[in-house]
Amino acid sequence: MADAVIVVALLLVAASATVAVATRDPMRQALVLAVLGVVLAVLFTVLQAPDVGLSQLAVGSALTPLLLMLAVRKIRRRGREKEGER
Amino acid sequence: MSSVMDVLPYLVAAWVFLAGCYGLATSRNLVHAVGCLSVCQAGTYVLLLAVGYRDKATAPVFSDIKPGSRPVVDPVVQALTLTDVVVGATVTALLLALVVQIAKRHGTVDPDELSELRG
Amino acid sequence: MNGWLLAATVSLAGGLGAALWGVATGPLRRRVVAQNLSTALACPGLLLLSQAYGRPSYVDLGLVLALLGPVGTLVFARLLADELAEDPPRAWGLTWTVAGLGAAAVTALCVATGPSRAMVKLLVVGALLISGNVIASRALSGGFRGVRGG
Amino acid sequence: MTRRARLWVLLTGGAGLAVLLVAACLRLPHFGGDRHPYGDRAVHASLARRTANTISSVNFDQRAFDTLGEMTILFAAVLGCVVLLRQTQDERRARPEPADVARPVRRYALLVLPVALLTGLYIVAHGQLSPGGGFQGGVVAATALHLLYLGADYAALERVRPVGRYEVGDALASSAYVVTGIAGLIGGTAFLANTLLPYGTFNTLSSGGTVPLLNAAIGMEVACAVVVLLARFLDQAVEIEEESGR
Repeated sequence: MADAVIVVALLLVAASATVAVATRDPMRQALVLAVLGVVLAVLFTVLQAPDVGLSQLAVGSALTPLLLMLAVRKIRRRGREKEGER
Repeated sequence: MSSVMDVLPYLVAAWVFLAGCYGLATSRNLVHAVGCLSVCQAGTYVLLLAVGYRDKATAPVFSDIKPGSRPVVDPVVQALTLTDVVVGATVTALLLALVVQIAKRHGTVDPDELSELRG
Repeated sequence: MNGWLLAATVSLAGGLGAALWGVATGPLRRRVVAQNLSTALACPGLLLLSQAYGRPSYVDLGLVLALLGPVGTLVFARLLADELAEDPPRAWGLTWTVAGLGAAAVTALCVATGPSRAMVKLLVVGALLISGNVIASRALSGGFRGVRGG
Repeated sequence: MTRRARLWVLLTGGAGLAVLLVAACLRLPHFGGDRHPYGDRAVHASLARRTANTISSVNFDQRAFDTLGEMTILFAAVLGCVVLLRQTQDERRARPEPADVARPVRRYALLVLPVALLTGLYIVAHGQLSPGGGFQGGVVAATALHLLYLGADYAALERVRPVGRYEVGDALASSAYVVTGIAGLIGGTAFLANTLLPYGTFNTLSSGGTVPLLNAAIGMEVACAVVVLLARFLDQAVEIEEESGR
């Protein structure tokens, strides 16, 4: 029974990692990475590593998406300004 | 069942790592490439924690159980992973800062266009 | 057979599987709702796991997820406000269903723990989780309408 | 090289790597095995020094020097971001328009902000007892501060966040870690050796010798580092614009 939950978490991680790579638009990829962070935290919990799970939750749920989205926004805004000049 | 379970976590770690590498190499957008790199990192975390796992054991944290009352998993790999999760996030931030700088200097974040610029 | 572990496995497999499907396909409005629901479903799962393993200290994970999960959704709601304003997500039925599931899980856990400090902590996590996800849903469906370029 | 040729090279190399990885996986000790010599010794050492959270003991006592290295990477990464994302001469700052956030969202952000800050501090303070520690708690506390940006606007965040002080805090916390290490050197044995302070009573806040001190130093360092990082990114994304007419 303990193995079943580990298998479920492992398969979820494999699937979400594949989806994260296959999503080519950075904004949508940031959404998938946020879900991947939560799934990884669940995997770490079932592997009996709550400290690592806590670390992953703290970083993956808000910090990484915020950094990615801010970088995308900066690049987009720059692109728009240049478009406006033309 | 049990023979599959013996190696499944390692195979998942390898799959996650290779998927990240594939995305990194075929990416057309540097921000996407940075995201793929963090997927690669996730593969290494899975591998490390899988190596340290022990069947029917619990976390080596004794704030709510008595020491010695239950078997515990390996704390060394957990300590390695835990610091790397946070440090990895700041390294991701450094890479994103580089991408922003590239966008400013060259006006594009497509690696193919960048190599054409260089000639 | 550990019933708590079974409940956690089923809820994580079904809930996170569905959330992953939602975030992988479809228009942007569906993806942000799926991201919000992934935290709302994973948090009760983590609390159930804590009970299944007999480790009250694992509740801290649920606490952090209940606090930061909605913050992550607010990030997307704010920085995607322009895109979402054209096609706002409407998923109140789903939001309240998931909130109900979370409330049911927290209630069951509270009954199992009995009145103690641990129960107070569980109730705090439950309150943060449900309010956080309802507010995040509200933010997605036009909470940042007045935000342009900021 | 064309894209197509490059893809073939990638797939060949990837297939080779995959074969090697699978072969290695099959020869690894089986998942869930009972033999963890390092782990068993680390747990034993941690209990001898009365640190309830073995992972904290490994991080801040048995492998404290390794954590110093990790901290240096963190510090260098933040320094790199600050240098890369500074305001250049051809850029100017534009005030963002004040944001009009829906009232329930604003109220939620202002209510949860202190709760999240407190949770961050709790996770740092209990690092040597229950799951948590400086790395996790620091990130939670720093993220909590940015609820002000999400729930109100950037100007509100800037009022409570003098970036200069956080930069000083980052440096101070790093040096506090090194100073604790040197104190170990002077006070008796070796750099970062946990021999200075009494180990205290098992499972209380003051147990573990220097573990809580190093833990707190890392917590402050991580929190300050994340605040400084996000400040640079927010400046770039929200305020700094390039001079038009270039």
